[in-house]
Amino acid sequence: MSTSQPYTPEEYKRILETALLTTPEPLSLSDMKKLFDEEFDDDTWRVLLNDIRSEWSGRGVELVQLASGWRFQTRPEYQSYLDRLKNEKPPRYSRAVLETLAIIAYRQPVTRGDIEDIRGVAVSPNVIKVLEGRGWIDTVGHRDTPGRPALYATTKKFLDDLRLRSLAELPPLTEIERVMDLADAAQA
Amino acid sequence: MSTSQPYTPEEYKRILETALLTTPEPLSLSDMKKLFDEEFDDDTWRVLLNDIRSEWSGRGVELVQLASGWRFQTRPEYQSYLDRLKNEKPPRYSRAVLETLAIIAYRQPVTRGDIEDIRGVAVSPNVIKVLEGRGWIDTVGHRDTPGRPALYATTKKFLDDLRLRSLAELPPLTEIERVMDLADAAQA
Amino acid sequence: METQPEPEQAASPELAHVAKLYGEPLPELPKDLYIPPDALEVYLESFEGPLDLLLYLIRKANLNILDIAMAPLTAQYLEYVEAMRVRNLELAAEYLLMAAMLLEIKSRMLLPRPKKVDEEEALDPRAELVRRLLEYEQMKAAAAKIDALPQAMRDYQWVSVWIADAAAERLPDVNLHDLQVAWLSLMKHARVMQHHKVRREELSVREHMSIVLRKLQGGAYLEFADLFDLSLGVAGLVVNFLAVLELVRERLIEVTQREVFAPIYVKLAQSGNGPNDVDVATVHP
Repeated sequence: MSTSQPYTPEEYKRILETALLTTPEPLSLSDMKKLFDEEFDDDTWRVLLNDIRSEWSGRGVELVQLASGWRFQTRPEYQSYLDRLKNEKPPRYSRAVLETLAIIAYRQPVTRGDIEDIRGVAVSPNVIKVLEGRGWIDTVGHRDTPGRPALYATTKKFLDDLRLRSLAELPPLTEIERVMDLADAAQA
Repeated sequence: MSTSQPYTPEEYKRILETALLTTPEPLSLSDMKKLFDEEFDDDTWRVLLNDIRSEWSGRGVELVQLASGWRFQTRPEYQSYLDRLKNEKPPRYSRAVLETLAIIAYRQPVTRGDIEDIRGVAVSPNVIKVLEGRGWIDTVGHRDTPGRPALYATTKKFLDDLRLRSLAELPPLTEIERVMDLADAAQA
Repeated sequence: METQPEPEQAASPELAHVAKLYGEPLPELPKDLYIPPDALEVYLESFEGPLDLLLYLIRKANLNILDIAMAPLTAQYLEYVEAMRVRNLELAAEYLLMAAMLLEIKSRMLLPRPKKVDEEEALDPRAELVRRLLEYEQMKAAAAKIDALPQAMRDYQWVSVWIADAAAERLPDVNLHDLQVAWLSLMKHARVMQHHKVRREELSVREHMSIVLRKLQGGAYLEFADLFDLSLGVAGLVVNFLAVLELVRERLIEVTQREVFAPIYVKLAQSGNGPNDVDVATVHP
């Protein structure tokens, strides 16, 4: 095959399909034209490409036409399987984010000032943004003090994502404190 | 499909095929096992993979088993077409690089000194860099002699890139000549 | 694995280096080992080193590698080295070393050899050179074979299909344990927190505070009774009421009543965000 020219539409399609499978970026028509010495009119190209597309129907990968050309890409239904192969470590929130979330969950509604009082350090706007962006906290009002600071509370999405029916299902703080007292006692 | 589990062998094969088509690195069996909640024995995996392999026979792409797993790759017969899409020619390695690679492959682990002994010339640091840059060799230790020279060995990527499953699949070394009795030769 | 045709050993070294003279390939490599001085440098550059050259000379002279006649070979080799030394001293170093080795072998060959007493003394002086030449030739052939194997990117490509949904970002998971640990570390950090003893009941009061505030979002006026969810039962209603009281105490909501027994309205304590046209008296409990 490397020495002789392809003759049948099947051979052209095999070469075209192979080229498309090796390039994750879209292949433009002018790129694809480089593959063969023969010149086809655009209709022929369309027929070749549409043939390949229908040959791939029902598989996990489909041939799609984009602005910049044609490319094989996965069907969205297969994404959940492909995700399982990613072995990157699950991302973790920073301590600042988790502590802020804990304070909002247990002490809501709270202002940023309240959070800073408890944590003893300034709360970066980013931390609030991360939690708001996740849909886990939102502003439920403003405290009637100078600057009218926003009052944050946890949302229904927070409960859903943590599989809680209500905040009452959060681990009781008394239990946490008992654990801490035990830990302190052990150290003493 | 994202919510329900696959049921038929066809569905398993489509998912497996999709995963293999999207990962340019070889997929190991343990990677592939992450795709499904169900557990199959190794024979079932072999059947699935061999089925996919035979489904692809006669196309420009084939499923091959390599040192570190399974991967789809193009058949060499199609390379002359694929080359037309490339702007630059793939590198051809110099004799110095190839001989160094051969010595590391067949005599590993070796130090630079070992390589120089066999080739009779100094090994340029560039030669080592080219091979390391390609990911074909790496340092596996240091010989306990003055200077603690690095010991080089070939990598899994070297095997993968040359479509070998193990070093045992390297071409056998040529028997250069029958070993003759030197005493006889001296009289000639 | 396809089998490669076995390379013909005697021929391959010549094919490997076709020397060029002024850009033109030499029609034939010199038969008598004589290389025109002008071509020597170019010629030598096509060798990988003294072993490679020596191998070529031996193969060219069609000698068995184990049957090297040392005298002519050494003479020939020294000629090259001398020419090289004049032109390129750096290149010559390794070749000179080899010349020294050849001369040493030659001189030892000239001396009478002791009878075989034991294995070590009986060693032919050429043995070490022969061993090296054989090993080098073997590796040279191996290099050619490796080069003949199909090689990724040169002879075949990997398949790599675009993952359509690669943009979906994976978000961190948080579980109750994380929250517990976070709270624990907070408490450890500042035991000043002691006065914040929060009990379960109090937490549910705070939960209801959020619920009430949420109901009042957007500046809505609600009737006091609408703040209560009758399905909560008596205990729930008490918590609900405590929440409203706490909100008032923290000045988070405004409770207004036009006159006694008129409906009580509640809105967020947020100036400018509600209907202010009504002249109301604010009551604080």
